[in-house]
Amino acid sequence: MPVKTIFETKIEHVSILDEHGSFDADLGAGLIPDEDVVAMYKHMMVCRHLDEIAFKLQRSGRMGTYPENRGQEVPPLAAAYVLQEKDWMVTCYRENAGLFWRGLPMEKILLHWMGDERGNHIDNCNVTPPAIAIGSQMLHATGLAWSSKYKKDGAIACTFFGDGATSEGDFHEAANFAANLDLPVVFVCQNNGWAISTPTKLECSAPTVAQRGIAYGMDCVQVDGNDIFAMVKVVRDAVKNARDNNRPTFIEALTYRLGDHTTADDARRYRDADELAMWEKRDPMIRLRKYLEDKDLWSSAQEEEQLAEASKIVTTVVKNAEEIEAPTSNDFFDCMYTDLSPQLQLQRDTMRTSSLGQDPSQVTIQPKEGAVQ
Amino acid sequence: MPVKTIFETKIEHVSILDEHGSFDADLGAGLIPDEDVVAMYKHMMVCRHLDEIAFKLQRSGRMGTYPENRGQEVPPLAAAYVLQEKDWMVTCYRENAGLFWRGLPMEKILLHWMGDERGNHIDNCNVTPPAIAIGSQMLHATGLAWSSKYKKDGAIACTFFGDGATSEGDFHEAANFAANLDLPVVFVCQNNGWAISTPTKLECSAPTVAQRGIAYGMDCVQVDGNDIFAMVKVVRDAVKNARDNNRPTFIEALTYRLGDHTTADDARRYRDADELAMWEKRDPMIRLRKYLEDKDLWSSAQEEEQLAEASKIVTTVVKNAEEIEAPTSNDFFDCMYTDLSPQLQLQRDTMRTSSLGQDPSQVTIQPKEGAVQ
Amino acid sequence: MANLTLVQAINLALIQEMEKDSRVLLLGEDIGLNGGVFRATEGLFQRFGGDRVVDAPLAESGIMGTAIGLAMGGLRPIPEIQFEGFMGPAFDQLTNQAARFNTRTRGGITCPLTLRVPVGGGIHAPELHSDSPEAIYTHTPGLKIVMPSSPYDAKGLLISAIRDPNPVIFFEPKRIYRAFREEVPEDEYMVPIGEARTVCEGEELTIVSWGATVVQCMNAIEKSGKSIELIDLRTISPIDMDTVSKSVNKTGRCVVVHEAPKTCGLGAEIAAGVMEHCFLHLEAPVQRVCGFDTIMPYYKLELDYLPDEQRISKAITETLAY
Amino acid sequence: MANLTLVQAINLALIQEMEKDSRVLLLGEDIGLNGGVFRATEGLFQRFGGDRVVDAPLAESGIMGTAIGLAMGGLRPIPEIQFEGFMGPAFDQLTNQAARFNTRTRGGITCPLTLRVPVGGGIHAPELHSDSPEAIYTHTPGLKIVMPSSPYDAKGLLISAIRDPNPVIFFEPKRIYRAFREEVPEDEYMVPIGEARTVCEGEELTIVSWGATVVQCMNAIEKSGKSIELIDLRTISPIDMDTVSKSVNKTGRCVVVHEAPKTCGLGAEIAAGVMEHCFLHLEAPVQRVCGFDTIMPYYKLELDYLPDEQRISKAITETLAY
Ligand SMILES: Cc1ncc(C[n+]2csc(CCOP(=O)(O)OP(=O)(O)O)c2C)c(N)n1
Ligand SMILES: Cc1ncc(C[n+]2csc(CCOP(=O)(O)OP(=O)(O)O)c2C)c(N)n1
Ligand SMILES: [Mg+2]
Ligand SMILES: [Mg+2]
Repeated sequence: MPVKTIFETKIEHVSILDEHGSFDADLGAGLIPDEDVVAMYKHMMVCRHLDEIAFKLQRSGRMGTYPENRGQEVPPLAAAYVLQEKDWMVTCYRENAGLFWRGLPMEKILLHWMGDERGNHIDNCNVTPPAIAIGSQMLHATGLAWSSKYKKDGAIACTFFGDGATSEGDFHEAANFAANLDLPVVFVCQNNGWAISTPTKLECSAPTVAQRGIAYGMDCVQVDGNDIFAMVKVVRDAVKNARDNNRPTFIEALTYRLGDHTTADDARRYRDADELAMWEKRDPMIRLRKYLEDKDLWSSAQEEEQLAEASKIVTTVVKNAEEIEAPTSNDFFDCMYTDLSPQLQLQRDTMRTSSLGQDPSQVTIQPKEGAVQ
Repeated sequence: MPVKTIFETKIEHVSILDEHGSFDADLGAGLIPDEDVVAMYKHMMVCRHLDEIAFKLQRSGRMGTYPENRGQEVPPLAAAYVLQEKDWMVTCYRENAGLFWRGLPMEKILLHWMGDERGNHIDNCNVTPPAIAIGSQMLHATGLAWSSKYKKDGAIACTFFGDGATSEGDFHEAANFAANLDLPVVFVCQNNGWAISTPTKLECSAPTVAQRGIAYGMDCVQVDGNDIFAMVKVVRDAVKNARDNNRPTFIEALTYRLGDHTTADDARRYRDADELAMWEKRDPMIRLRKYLEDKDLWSSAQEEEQLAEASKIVTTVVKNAEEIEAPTSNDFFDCMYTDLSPQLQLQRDTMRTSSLGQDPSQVTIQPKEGAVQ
Repeated sequence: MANLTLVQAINLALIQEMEKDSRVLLLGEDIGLNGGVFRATEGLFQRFGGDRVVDAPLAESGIMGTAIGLAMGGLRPIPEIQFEGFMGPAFDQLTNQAARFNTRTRGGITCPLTLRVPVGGGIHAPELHSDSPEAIYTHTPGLKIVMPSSPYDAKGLLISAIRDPNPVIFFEPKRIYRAFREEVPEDEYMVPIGEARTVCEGEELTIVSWGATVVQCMNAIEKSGKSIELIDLRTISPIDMDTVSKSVNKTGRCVVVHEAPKTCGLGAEIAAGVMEHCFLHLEAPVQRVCGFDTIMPYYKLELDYLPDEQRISKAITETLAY
Repeated sequence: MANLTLVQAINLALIQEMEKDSRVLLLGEDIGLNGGVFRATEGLFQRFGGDRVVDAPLAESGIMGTAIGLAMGGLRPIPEIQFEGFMGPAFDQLTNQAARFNTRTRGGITCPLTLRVPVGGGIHAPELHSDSPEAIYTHTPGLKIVMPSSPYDAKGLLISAIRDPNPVIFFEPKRIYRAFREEVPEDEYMVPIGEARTVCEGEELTIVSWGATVVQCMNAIEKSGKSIELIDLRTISPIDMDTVSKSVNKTGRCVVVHEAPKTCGLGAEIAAGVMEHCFLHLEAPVQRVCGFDTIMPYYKLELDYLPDEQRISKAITETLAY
């Protein structure tokens, strides 16, 4: 046969709790224990409150540029919920809900955006600091997964990135390494419709972003990223595939950035009000609250109580972040290397780069005998 | 529906004149006029002879490292045959057969590998010099196609690269730009089974390399790259798609590197003799000669005649390449920029970087009055 | 004449060159409807349309590499990289491709493109938004590099860069995008690439700087009460050593000020060059006031890192006292 | 003791460190069955298996970026980039990621990895196989950089690099991979990072060099008949300015020799540093004998480009005569 089909594939979309609150029991029943759903909802409330406060801190000059997470709580939270402690979560900067679930102290994130590297010094929860260079972190996740496979410690890596990030060459290389070397990585693309002002179709004009993964022979799937049930399901499958088979999966989570790109951005310049309004109705918290209330797992009273609790938590977090002692310039010298070279020590101790300033004794050095002078 | 299929696709493989010499008339009849097939066969003979001689030149110390093209004549030749004069052909280093068909003087390629940039000074045939940095050239092709679209000159760009090159981030970015910006590019991957010692499955573990293109929503196809008919057909379709619709296509041409990676390589270290033997039987020239002879378009006498002709041509080419006057160091100064800065001019004229060497008058400069000395 | 900020002067130069030459087109992340994250391309999308002001996918190597192809195709592309910290992914295409085509093809293929990149610290930005990598590209033959320190020079240098048949990096010191205004002629004019500017003349010491730190140098000079000559390089590659060495041969003393780390920074080249050209006139070793040999810290400490008036003043005093 | 070439010494160091520390693994293009294009990893795949000697996909950023992940995961990866000309695609991961994790996380995440890269010209290779980019990485805080000029140093420096908890670039001067042999101890030993080696002592002039050009310098010194001190930096970052300046304070004259282009090369840093530390003892301006400010030409002209004995000799004579 001169023309024969040698490969066929398809992309599926998974949804369980849809934007109208209808719930698919076939897939969804028993997926997440009720108390966990409640716990996640409560957690999302705290995260969202922190997000609002962070925005205000920036606006009042108490913090630098901050990227709002609002609307994108579900994908990272679902992943954090599914992952084991030993696993790695390698994120970009809109995954607060997942990082906090894993135990990252909230003030770390505030400190980061307050221009303080101590926000990135993270103990014991196997997460990495915000990735400022878009696309850079997926390779680290692939390497971390590789290290686990090498050490046979059974851990996997789950990495998060935006739709825009899939345009970077590093995304391609990370996915290709993971697929070709059989590494346990879960790639989660948060397709939130935009990369700053650039719409997703300019980053990926294919019908789905999910099909990026076909290039590597990976399993790939698209999921409603505002649906905690669907998200948990697809991440669970992917994690299993990684842990049991050392195979990566590509997940496209459809979600939306309800705020501006960052506090330095004004999305009204490029984004239709209608689009925003439509997505506001799809807010993951609205449908989840409705679901819980319908099942009598949540009440207005609890909502108020949790709002108060969130406010209390966040107040403490902000206080901790703001009251940390000022960093000193020693910090950026001492942490360049694990050891300090004499040159760097001199710069640190004098806070000068000019040689006369560093070594005033030079002024009195005696010319060598016989020197031309 | 909680799980719905949102995208389906497949990869087809195209073959017309197979390795046993059987010809699919449905697809193949009338595809290429007989005299053109003969002309291409004759051209391949010349190219292959040049390749052999180049190898020998290297072995006898008359040329530097050289990458044999043997066995991979068909894909670039088919493309060059299909392309129009105004189109661009942006290649790697195993596309001699296509470049020569387009009119690139053969001595240019020899000069390049003889360590002489004049081999890269190319007039009037819209081809680029060998791309030494793997993966770098596809972006240039995308940019060239973009320039044509911008200028509305109706030209397209066809770019060639290996299976290994599809691992580079730049490949991804080139394909993604072409797809998202609707640019008339034809991407031809010569999958020759190896990237130096690395087998294709380590570069791309997906069932086909062709499916790389699915990531970008491009048309993609796999083709027998040792089959001139199938190659011409798929390139023709792709060129039409580019020219008429500004849409890129990804073509995976299955072929094989019959020689070592380059003259600096010894493929026996990593490649099975059996594999090589199998592919030697699939040599594109064997089946094409058989096809022509079966159709009475070619005879042993013509074969001999053309061998002699090839030898004559190549002898002249080698002579031209070897007899070119020696380059001078001025060349590498004068061509750094379109203009020559005073600093560079000084370096060029003195062939020194030491300031005393550049300006001996300094030795006699008089100290300024009152200087510390 | 209009009273413009540096970023407005850039915007004006872009408009005028686009009006004049249809081969000029822009590509970059968020430069279209959004007008660029610093608004340098504000209004251009509306004025010239999406074919000439092109929002690119988020891929710096792609931006650089396709710009090379556009230039090969006879156009005059102006790619933008959003912050200097994101030049990393474009490094290979910039240094191994754009910078090499002319010599690689012995003049057969040139790459007339102007890469615009905001550069430097001091704006309280996140990580990788405050670096000063100019020395790396100065060590790369085949590129020209400019960095204006004033609205007037910004317009004139950008026009020169766009018209130059070689690849030019146009670094835009983001700290002074809007720091002050200056009279800028409406008409087009060129500030020649390769010529430094003597900002003020003096007899006792020469300060060499460029970009945002020129402002700090001016302040330090004013406070010093000394007769100090300030040279703004404007062009970073090729360096105008003639102007620098003439000045130092006159003053006998020299301080170089830049934001980038000290080791292998441009200050080293200028110091070495001054020694070569002015050895017998030098009364003190050339002093370098620059970034420390550390990564630029996050913004809480960025002012500790950046050379400031105080550090410049000390170096002036010490060099004069030597 | 065995009489080894430089590449053999590297091979031996890799074997011994892999035997000793199971956290050490290698990744790179064609380093497995093929033993690397220069055979530096010959036999290692057979000896340690495909889990520890890993052929990577053809993607330098991928190699560098996954090596960072491996290091974060507690291993000691040794990535190889096949030629220095292909460091371009890895530039971002190397300079903006590997070099920055320690300071970015204030010591929370280190990147103990050793990047091996063949470097330099003189072997009649194709384009992009003959460059000397060390200054670019020296200008990048957060990396350590070494470059041996002898088999003995190669083994000792590589062992130090592998054991160093920071990211280290180990540049291998390919021109002298097999140029000569030297006695190399069987046992493991470390040559400390950060310490230059005084190859020979002298009173009249100091030559500073590193890598393959050290050999040319030795020849030129021998021919000169003068009393010249030769310093082989060995470590390029941090530079051992102490050893250099002690020597120049003694001799009063200095020549720096390197293959990379002159402008903003390491020679500039050394010249500037010498001026800072030895100003009153300097009897002549520091001279730089190095690559021209052009791209390294294709091999027909590479010997015109590379600093050779003759150019070094001239600089010696002129500096002594000054
Ligand atoms: C390498 C790099 N290029 C450019 C930027 C500037 N930038 C910051 S965020 C962003 C858009 C990211 O879009 P996406 O990946 O979709 O993530 P989102 O912000 O939508 O969550 C850009 C261009 C950057 N941070 N890093
Ligand atoms: C960026 C880069 N990395 C590494 C190399 C070294 N190298 C030269 S050819 C080659 C393999 C190329 O394989 P492929 O793309 O399949 O092309 P083929 O040689 O098989 O035609 C490698 C790794 C290079 N030239 N450029
Ligand atoms: Mg996005
Ligand atoms: Mg191949």
